[in-house]
Amino acid sequence: MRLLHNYHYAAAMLLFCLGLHTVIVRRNIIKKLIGLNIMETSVFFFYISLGYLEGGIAPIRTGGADPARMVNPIPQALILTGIVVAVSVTALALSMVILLYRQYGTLDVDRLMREEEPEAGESGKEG
Amino acid sequence: MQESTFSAVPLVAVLLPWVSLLAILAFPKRAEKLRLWLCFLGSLATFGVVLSMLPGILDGNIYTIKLASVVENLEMRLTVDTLGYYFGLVLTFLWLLATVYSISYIDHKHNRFFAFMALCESFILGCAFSANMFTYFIFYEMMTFGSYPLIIHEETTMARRAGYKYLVYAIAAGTVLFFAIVAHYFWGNGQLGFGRYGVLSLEFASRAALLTVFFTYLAGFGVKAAIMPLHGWVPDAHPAAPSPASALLSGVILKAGAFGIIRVCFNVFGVDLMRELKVYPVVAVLACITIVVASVFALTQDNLKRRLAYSSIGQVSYIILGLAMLAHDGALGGVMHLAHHALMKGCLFLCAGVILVKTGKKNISEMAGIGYQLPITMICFSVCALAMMGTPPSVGFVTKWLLGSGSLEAGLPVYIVVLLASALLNAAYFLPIVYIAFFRWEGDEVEEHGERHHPKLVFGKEADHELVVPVVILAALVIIVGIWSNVPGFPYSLVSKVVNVIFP
Amino acid sequence: MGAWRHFPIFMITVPLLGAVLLPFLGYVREKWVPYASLLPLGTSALLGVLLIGRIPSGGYLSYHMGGWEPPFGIEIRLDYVGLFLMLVVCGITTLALVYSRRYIEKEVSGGRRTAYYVLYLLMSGAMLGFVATGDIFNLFVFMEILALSSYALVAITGNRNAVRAAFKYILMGAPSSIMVLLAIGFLYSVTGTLNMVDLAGRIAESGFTEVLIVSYILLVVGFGVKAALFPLHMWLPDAHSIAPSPISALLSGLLVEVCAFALVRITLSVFTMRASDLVMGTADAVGVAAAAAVLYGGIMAILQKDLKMMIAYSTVSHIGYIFLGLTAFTAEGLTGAMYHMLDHGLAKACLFLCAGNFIYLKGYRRIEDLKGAWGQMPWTCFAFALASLSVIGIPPTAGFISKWYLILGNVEGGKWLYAAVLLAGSILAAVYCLRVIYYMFFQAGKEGAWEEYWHDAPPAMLLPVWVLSLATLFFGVFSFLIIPSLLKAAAYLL
Amino acid sequence: MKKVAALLFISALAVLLLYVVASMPPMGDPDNPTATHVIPRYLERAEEETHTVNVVTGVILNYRGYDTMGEVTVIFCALAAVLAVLGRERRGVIHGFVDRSEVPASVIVKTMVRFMVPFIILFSVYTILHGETSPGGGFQGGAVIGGSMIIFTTIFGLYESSRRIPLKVRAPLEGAAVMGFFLVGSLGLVGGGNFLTYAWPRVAQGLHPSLVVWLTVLVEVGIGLGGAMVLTSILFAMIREEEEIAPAS
Repeated sequence: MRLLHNYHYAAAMLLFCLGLHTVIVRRNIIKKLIGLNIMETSVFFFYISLGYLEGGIAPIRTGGADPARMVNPIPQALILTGIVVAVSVTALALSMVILLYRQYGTLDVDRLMREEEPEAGESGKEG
Repeated sequence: MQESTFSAVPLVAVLLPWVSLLAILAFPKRAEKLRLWLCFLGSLATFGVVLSMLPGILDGNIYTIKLASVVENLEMRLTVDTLGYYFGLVLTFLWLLATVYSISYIDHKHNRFFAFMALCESFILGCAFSANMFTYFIFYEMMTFGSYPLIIHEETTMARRAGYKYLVYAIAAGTVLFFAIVAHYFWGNGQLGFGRYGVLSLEFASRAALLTVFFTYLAGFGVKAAIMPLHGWVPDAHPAAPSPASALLSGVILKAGAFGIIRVCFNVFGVDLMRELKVYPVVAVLACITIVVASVFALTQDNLKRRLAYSSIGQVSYIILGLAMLAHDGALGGVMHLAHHALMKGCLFLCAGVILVKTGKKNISEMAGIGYQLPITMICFSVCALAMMGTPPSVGFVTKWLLGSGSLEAGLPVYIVVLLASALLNAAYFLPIVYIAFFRWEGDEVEEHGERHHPKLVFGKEADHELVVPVVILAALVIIVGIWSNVPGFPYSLVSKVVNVIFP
Repeated sequence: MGAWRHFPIFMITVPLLGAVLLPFLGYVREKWVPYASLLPLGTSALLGVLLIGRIPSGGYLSYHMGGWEPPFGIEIRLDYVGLFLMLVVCGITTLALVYSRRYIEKEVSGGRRTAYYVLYLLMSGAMLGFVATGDIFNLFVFMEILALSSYALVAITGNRNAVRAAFKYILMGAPSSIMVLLAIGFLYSVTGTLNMVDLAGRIAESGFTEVLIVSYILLVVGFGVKAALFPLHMWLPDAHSIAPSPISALLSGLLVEVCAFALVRITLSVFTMRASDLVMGTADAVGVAAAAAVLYGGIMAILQKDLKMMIAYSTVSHIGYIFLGLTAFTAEGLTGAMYHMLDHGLAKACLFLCAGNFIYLKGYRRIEDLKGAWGQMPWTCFAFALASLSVIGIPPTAGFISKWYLILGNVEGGKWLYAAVLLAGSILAAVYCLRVIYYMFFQAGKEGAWEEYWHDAPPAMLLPVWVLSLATLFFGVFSFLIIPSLLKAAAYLL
Repeated sequence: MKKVAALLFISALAVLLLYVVASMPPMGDPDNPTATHVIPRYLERAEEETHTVNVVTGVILNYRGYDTMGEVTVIFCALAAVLAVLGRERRGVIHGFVDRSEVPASVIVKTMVRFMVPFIILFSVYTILHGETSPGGGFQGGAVIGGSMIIFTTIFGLYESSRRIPLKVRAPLEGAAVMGFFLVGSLGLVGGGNFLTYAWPRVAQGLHPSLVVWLTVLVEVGIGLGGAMVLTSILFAMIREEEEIAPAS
């Protein structure tokens, strides 16, 4: 059973779906962001698992470590970037949440989106 | 025919109308008369330049200039061959007269009207001088949009509605046409140019494919040429537009569609392929239906310009019918009718304009006795009306004669019946106008000094010279061209060269 | 090999560096920021222009970052098409930046103005990097810079509708980025490489068909959201209509295009060899979605009352055009798609900037308010009309040329239905564009809605508008400058 | 209804993804494409080519340095984006932090934090500087500094922490990472290589290994400082309240 052998990947995929589900279904925008982060984390997990090597060691060349036994450093390097991106998006999204809460007084996405727009001509002028 | 020679003259001709535009842009607010006469000069210069090519064209020269080439087969090129030159000459001449006429006729928003007049002239001249379908389509579409402001110039509700209808028809037609050209390009092995005997052949494409191309072309151009199920915009647009614009619509813009069909039949498909595909009966039937039905519709109209518009629908189909005969005389008659009809219908619409300006009357039933108020105009009107019926000696007669001869040549005398029916119907809707204008003045009796009498024949109450002179010129030409058609530059001298090549 | 070899990397990094340095200027002389921000973009544009002719239409320029040869290091791989798009990006961003100064002064409050220019430069640089890169992970990185800066730029006015639209955009954009990341992970897991050329070779040999298909689907969905392909377009109309107009111009005119381009590249140069059995099924679905987009976008645009909303829906429709050109899988179709990116970019940017002029001067957003606009703002109105003609595809504008090739490409690919859809799309475009033009030119405005005398936008706002609208005309008439090379390059890509 | 549809969609996606997982190469197998294609060269030659012992750092800063440059741009972009949305404190005006918690931080917590923060920062400096020989690097170090600032700010408030890292210190350093990359990258050009080349081909035999290491460390420091400052600024922007409090004089 390849699926059972690849249980890391399977777990990552399930986590991914869980995250997506949270993003889609939850109405609280903070929870949506949490879902987003779950999705991101699942992908990080997936990447790191990709680099795994049976009985591998850290890819640091000290004391004559055998390169053939080292785990793959590329996914680690990539996912560092991924994490930074995730943090950045989360920071931006959170700051928007702060602003939205100040302006609408709610975190419920349905109420947010249903909120009547002010007169169309006005919207460009504020700020 | 000789090889084509490079010449910048076609480009100059196409660009000259822009002089008018520049004049308008230069003094948008000041020096109104000067500005308008500059527009006239631009139009005159265009006509002059086109005329200057006449000797060369009669010698069989072909002038060509490449504007741009997208890829090898897809280029924008202006080429003046005899057929294109013929159309170009007709349109610049009519445009010249319409411009003169407009100077006095248009009473508001001169700038917009003259600017778009000039633009349209440039674009249609581009159509006439196009070397291939690609170029033709480009100018054709620009012309479509350029003529919109002319139609809605009055800005009445009726004009807006007519303009809207025009746009709907034109855009749909443009789309179909676009498709036709892509299909042509695809199945024609990338040959979009106008060949002397056609460029498409069954070698590269199946019968069904070529039929598709043909009928999409027909539908695309048919809207402008007002072939019957596609004519809907014409009767609305003509009455709504100012008279000089109606004259141009009828005399030139409808002809751009017809000219497109001529190009498709002669230079894209070629006569042999048309015979092989057996499409001509369909076209002929459509044309016949249009001729008869449009004339019947014309009978029922009371609005003069609307009646003239229906008349135009029928008359343009003469051209199509002539082509569909696939016979020497038929083609000759059809193509010559392009000019003939432009002269006649141009004159008629300008007359209608004079009537509108002087008396404010639009409907025929109100026009009793108008022949006495506007004698010169109405005499010209009558001349053209008679010509429309095919009375000799006039251009209308030449057309009818040639078409009749062509139908005999094609072995289908049934066309003669159609032509005769059309002539009768023409008589039925034109003669009443003449009759009302000159012989029925009950409605307009005035009471003076205790007795009733009719307005006297008073000369000198005619409209401005700018209005009358074009009318008179056109009416005179209706006769002159009808009698001496072989004078260099007149239709026969040009068209016969083309047709003699195609039908040796 | 001369110094020009290094130009692409500087085209990308100079705007990014400029963005980093701009705040310093912001502290010292805030007034100079709008002018100074032109410098990096101008430099990029100049370098791009200098590159013209260096890249043969069948070849490419490969630049090895850090000197590491491709599968090991990151490669900038710039072919003719890529350079073409980079130039479009440079041109439009520069023009919209010129436009920005006056508009932003009015729309964005003081403290945020410097941030606006910083983000603007980041976005421009990211687009350039995004187009040029030859490494699929690097593509992701630049996509994220692009996405982040565009989220923030949509919200920059800080009013509640804007923030809400931006948040909606994030809620769709961020999961789509993650999908792309996941897809890259899948690709990496079965090929062990991230370089696009290397990937193409490895994919051709790889046996893991299921993984490849799913990663392709994920990529299509991921980039489809960013490019606003039909069922995934929900964020677009709000974001594009509420953002400040120069930003709308960039979003509509460039961002969706470069994302579509990324998908084009992934389809054609990553999944190349096995296009027939791997990609076709998905590509067919994309074709259907694109056809639906053309019609849906067009119809929705007709129904809109808000001018910018209408233009935004028109973008949805035109993205469909681009994808239909791609899914034809013919050189002509691809050429049409590429050329459409150019002319749609120019025309849409122009339309949005024109809409911005109306908002700037009169605060009018609704189409009805534009009745009689011609009397006061003739220059804006004329530019709008010209750009609309390109959107419709009337000759001789560039829109006509691209439509020509799109339809020809679909006809050659035997996709007659799509050709018909494209034609229908242009009819729809005619309806929604001509309505606005009709209002502007041929209807009388309400009493007091417009000044009696000409009072058009300031020159700095008219100049970009006119340059853009004349460019649509220019590239229509002089399409021969580009089309043959594009055709060759497209044939090479296929 | 919507929830059911979402659930169905997610389940379908899950099945699809699990199906893919089942057909993926087995995890941890040394014959996987991931373990055989590009990797061997990195693992075997990273030390001599990049002069970093930690291969991950070698990949991040050298082989795939361009990605990392994009990455630091992402952080900078995030900062610009957050500031664009929330706005930044004006120069010379320090913004008050209104402590809303019910229980004020006790003396023990305050003392502990005051005691710990220098050590945390010391540790982060170590992480940054040792990135090329052991696990760690600029990002990690920067994040740790950012974390220490979060702790400090939650306990002492914005006023205290923004006095310790005032705007005029933060602002120039926020772009340090991008500038560091650009600097090193351009130096590579001067040295005759491509952008981001550490070993300069134009100099005979390339640069001395220790110089390469110094360049690497320079970039790491840039990343660390830049990252730390960006995180701090984002934090300050987020917790800043609307009301502005004049500095206590």
